[in-house]
Amino acid sequence: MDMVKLTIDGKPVEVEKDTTILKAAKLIGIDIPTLCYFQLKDMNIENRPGGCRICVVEVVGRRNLAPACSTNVAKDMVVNTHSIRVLNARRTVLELILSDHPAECLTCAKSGNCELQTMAQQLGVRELPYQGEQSTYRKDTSPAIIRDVDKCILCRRCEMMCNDVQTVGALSAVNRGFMAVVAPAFEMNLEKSPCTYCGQCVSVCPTGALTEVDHSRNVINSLADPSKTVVVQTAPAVRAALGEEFGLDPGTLVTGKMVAALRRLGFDYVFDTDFAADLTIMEEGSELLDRLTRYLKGDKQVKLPILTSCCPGWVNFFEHNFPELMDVPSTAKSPQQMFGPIAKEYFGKKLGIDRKNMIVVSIMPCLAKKYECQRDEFKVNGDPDVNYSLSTRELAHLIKLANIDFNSLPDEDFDNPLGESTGAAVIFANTGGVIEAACRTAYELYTGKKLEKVEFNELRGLENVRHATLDFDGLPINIGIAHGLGNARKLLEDVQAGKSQFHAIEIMACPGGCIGGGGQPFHHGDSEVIKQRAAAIYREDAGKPIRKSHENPFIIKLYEEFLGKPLGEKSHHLLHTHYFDKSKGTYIE
Amino acid sequence: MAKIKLSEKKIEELKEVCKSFNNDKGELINVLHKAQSIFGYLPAELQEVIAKELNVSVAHVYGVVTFYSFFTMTPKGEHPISICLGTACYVRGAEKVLEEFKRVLKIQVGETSADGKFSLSCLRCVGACGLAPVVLVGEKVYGRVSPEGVKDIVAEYGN
Amino acid sequence: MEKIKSLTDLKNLQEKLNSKTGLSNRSDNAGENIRVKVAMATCGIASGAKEVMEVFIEEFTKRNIDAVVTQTGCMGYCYAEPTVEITKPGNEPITFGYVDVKKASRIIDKYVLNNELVDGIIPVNYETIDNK
Amino acid sequence: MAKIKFHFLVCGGAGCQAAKSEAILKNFQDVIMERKLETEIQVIKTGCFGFCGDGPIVKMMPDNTFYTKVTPEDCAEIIEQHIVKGIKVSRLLYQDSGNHENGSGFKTRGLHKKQIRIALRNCGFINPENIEDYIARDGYQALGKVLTELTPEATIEILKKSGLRGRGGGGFPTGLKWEITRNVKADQKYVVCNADEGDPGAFMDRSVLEGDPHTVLEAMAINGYSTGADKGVVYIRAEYPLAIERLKIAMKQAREYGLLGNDILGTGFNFDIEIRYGAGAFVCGEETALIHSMEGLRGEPTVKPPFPSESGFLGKPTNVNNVETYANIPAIFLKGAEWFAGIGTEKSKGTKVFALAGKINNVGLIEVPMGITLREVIYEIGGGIKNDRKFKAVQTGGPSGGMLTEKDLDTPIDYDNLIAAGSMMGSGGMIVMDEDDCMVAMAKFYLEFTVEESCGKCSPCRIGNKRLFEMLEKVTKGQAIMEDLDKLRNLSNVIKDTSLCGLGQTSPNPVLSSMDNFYHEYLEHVGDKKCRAGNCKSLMQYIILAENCIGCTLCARNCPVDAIAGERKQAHLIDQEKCIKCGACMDKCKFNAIFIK
Repeated sequence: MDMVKLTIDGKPVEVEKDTTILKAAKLIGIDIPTLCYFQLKDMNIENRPGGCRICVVEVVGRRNLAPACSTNVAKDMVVNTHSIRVLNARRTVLELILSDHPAECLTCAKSGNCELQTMAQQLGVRELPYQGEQSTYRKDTSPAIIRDVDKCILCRRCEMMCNDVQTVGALSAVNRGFMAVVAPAFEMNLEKSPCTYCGQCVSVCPTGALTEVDHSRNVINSLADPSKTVVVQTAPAVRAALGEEFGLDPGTLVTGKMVAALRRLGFDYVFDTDFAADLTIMEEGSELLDRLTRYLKGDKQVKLPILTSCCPGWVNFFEHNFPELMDVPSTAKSPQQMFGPIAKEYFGKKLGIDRKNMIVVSIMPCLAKKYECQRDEFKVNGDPDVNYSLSTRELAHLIKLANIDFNSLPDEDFDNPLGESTGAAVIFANTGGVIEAACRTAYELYTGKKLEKVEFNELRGLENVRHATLDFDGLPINIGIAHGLGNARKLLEDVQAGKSQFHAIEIMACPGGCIGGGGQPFHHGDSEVIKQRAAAIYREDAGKPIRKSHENPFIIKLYEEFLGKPLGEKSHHLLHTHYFDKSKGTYIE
Repeated sequence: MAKIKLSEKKIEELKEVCKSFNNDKGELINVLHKAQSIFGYLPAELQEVIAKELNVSVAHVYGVVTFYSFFTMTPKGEHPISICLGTACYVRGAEKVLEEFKRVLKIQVGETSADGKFSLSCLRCVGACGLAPVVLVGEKVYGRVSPEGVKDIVAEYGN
Repeated sequence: MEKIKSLTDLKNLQEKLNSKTGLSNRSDNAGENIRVKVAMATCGIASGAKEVMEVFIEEFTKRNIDAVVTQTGCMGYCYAEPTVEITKPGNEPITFGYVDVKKASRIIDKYVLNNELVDGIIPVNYETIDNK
Repeated sequence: MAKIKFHFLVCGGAGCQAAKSEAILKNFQDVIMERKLETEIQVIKTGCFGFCGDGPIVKMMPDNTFYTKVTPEDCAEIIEQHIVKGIKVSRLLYQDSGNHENGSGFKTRGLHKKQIRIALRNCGFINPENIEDYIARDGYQALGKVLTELTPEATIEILKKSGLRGRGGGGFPTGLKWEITRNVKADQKYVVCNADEGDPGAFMDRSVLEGDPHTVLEAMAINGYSTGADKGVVYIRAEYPLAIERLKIAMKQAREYGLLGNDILGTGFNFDIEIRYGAGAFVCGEETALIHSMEGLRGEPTVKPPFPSESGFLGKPTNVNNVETYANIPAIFLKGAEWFAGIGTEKSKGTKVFALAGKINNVGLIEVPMGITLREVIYEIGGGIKNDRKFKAVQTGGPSGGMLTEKDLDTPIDYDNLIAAGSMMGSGGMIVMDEDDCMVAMAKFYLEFTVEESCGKCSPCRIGNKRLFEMLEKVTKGQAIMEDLDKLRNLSNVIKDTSLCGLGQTSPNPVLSSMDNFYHEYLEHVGDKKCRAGNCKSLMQYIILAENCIGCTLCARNCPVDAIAGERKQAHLIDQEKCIKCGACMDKCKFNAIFIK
């Protein structure tokens, strides 16, 4: 390895030759401020347009200032990161950015989480000497995401996420110069675009230009309405991240406190999406087994691989991009949407509550869920199975609004019957988790043998595309896993070309799976946060007394009392869905 | 955005254009040039077809179209008038000529007259600095244009 | 056209082009003919060089004058476009500026036929690489 | 009809006219009439000889005698001596001072010339649509020589020795650039010709492509051979239809003649060229932006390194040179590196083509040796300032450059001197300004251009230039305060210091340069609310001088906004609120009753 010696702020440092000044400085405790630069190290995601120019530093002998994020070190380089020249330039550049940014901090959804705000504080901007015209654009509200691009600072992170990482292509830099901005084609609404609502653009936006649609007010109103029974379900990934909003370390599990908080917020029943995840395994796992068995018997009609369908961003993605593969994914609804009808048609009916009087709220790490619960096929006479989907961030906001001191809450348990879940359901939050959970059940159902070691370590990890071959008692089962839609596209293209060797493929739209979802607390590019959440999820699984979905006693009871058998008629009606070709969609009417 | 509804024939023609560039997305700008020369402008529909043929996102195509000043999404007038605002023309009074065109045609830069006859745009240097200030009507170049001469130029095209 | 297959071929072709028979087909040296070159770069054309060139061709045909009329690039005298360079056998080339359609006829009358100069001659104001 | 025996060619260039050439013409005519020589002598008014320092000039034909500094009083003597007696008037004879000895190899006809044409050597000589014209003038001989006699390394060595620097603006040594590309190992390399001439007021590249397209093709092939590329791309402005047309014809002919394609001249060297079109983005003059544009993307620049020579078009090593740079190259190989290096100054070799425009008599394309002074360019070649106004400044380098003033008139023009003077060579636009041009308005003009052409990728350029423009607008409207001038300077410096690419790094130059040279004009705009050039409309008023106004009503009738009121035969008055300062009234007034305050 070629090493290079240089000096930064008078301190000598020796680094590998292709290191940037930014990274070299970090090694010796010098944090050069950045704005457009963004990195999720463990997912190979990097945004380095060199555009904001906040990270400029002085390199002795160089004519102009150098952007630390995209300038490599060189032998005997002498770098100064805080000379008068640098400080003046850096502050002036920030003043310029602020001069084209609405001064709406007090009412901005991103206030407190805004990287631009933090930067202004950090650099001590106290007035704006350069003022003038501000670029303004139309506001755009979609079912999940709000674009207020007046606040866009053109860091291009969202564009990178949408195109390079997710290959969705909903956003692009458009126009030029002062009017340049990131937008969908023809600057139309996001709703007209192939946007999947994965929310990754929101999760990386440094400002309030991209935010989620906020449903917390609707939820507050429902809770205040005595005629409504309000039921809440919490997705597995939420419990591993919610604590971050209250200053707890990433990876702190707050399941019990979360339940307690929800109860104090006034929800009538605090249930768990994990229950529905177990249910998903029953249906999806059975479908896998069914297709597999038929395939092994030589049925040429059967479609393999089977693709998971719990992720609404992913569903949107293949509806837009791979309409010809619509019969390949499992028809099983996502856990959120399985929960809805079970709550309203089973639990509600048992209690004698009319579905109109039951409000189902979901707490999700996800923004696509906001869209998913509004899909027409998930409504009965206009009444949605799931009324509102809140993000982890919105829940934290609700808790704060209700004056609840989260950290001092006692741990409480979910309500029954829809609160009971297994370890298999918990790991739905991580990439590889759904397929692992499915395999735990499928193995036992297929082989009739007890699975001694429930952890399939070969399915875990953060590599973009993973594959493993599992031994189902002599039958090799090929599993493919992708997280991030760009990675999914690669697997899909193989399926399309008939080259796929897999029996089953799990796909999650977000990096890391739901733990890295668009509705989670902002990780600000720290992939360690995502790793800690993943670890917490596996800890939660390990601590569960039951770790296979088919062993969940309430699931067994649900089938006995209500559903009959997996893939049965009732299941088909309530728990399965179909897909729509959205590739023909056009921006213009 | 209203749909103009391209005829099947036009769409086929457009697809042929894309094909002639091997549907290579690297040729996007060449394709757009060709498309604009055929259709006169680049309406949204057309960009959607091109995006599909070249297998790129529509947003990408739009991003490229809006980056380059040569590309336009609005139909130009029957006689597009361009005033050169290059430096040589500027110092020889091109601004006054532009003002006069705006006054005579009662349109702003980037607009098309109500009867669709004239549209007004500015450009930077056609390289005929010796004739500054220079005005183009369609492909025809008018040199040494004075504000007084503006009316005559417009009159040539029957207005 | 047969492809040029070697440097020798290229040199032979050049020699041929510069020989007497070659010259008659060339625009930069007309040999025995009167030769007219019209500067037809963008600014020339914009100033009416095309029309001027047509006049020369028409008039020469009409009056049965043996002459070669060709286009060439920018001569650099943008202020005096259209510009036309005329070479009569045995004479230095002369460049006329501000040549409009009327003046083109006058140049034929006066200079081409009678060796009289007309106003608007542009003196060559540059040096170029020696052509051998 | 008697044949004319003598022609007197009297310089009628605007520069000489100022120096009494009209009177000379008249005197000649008078003497000729007097002596009844009108059938033998014809007096002709000519264009500029490009030697105005010695003007007015009279050339006697057919004997090619040059008389310099001729006065009207000399006319009789010239006719008496030269024509009647056949003796030349020795005191007026042109003397070559020998100060500008350009070495051998130049055609000199009569007067010593200020211009030397290397890049433009064939422009205006050959038919650009006929490859044989080019071949007859040594076309493709340089390529032949390189392919048969020189290794790629030796080729680059010659180019390095010639001292040729990039003519696109930056002035990077061309040979060195080639060498860097050559030294990168790759399975595929490209050479690119940057013909996206976007500097408003520059048209040398267009002229070369329209007048001599083969020279560019030949040079690109030489470039391909020495860097190891077999593909070339010309990136050309779509706004240049004629240049594109001629380039296409040239490419077709070169292929037919086997001078592009496989096994060129039987040497086994393969090279072909394709065209990609620009679409109206000045920033695409920047190499990385140009390459993105060639790839079908938005023409946004990226941070260098990596340089295109390492990773360029389609990720492959790419050598980008501009048209004028290429146009010099065949000549260098034909005449040798030493010959080329013998022209110009110590660090800037050869010639530079300038598009001379603005308030100058001889607007045109000129090619001058490096080291020539601005004074020579303006007053000799350019024939001086139009309408005999007072010279104020020359803008070089376009939106990236700066103003050169009176004090720079005798500075030899080369890359380094221009930078030292606060401007730059740029691509070769040279705009002459006179006392009627407001320097603040000029800076604003360039900033308006930059704002329009900024790609928007980096914040200092995207927002900073907009703010600069807005502040300049305040100055020209008389709304600025003194503090704004300090802000202008700080902001300019920060934009230069922090912008991503060359566009932003140079865009404040017109502001800084005009502030350095014409700070008093800024002060006047801000402090006195005055524009001395009478250029800034907001700062001027049209006033009717009551004692001169006879009340003819002509002005009132011509006012487009009815801002002039007054009874017939009474002094009129302009309503300053309504007045749009179009100047129509002043143009119409026959009694000098309207003036600008």
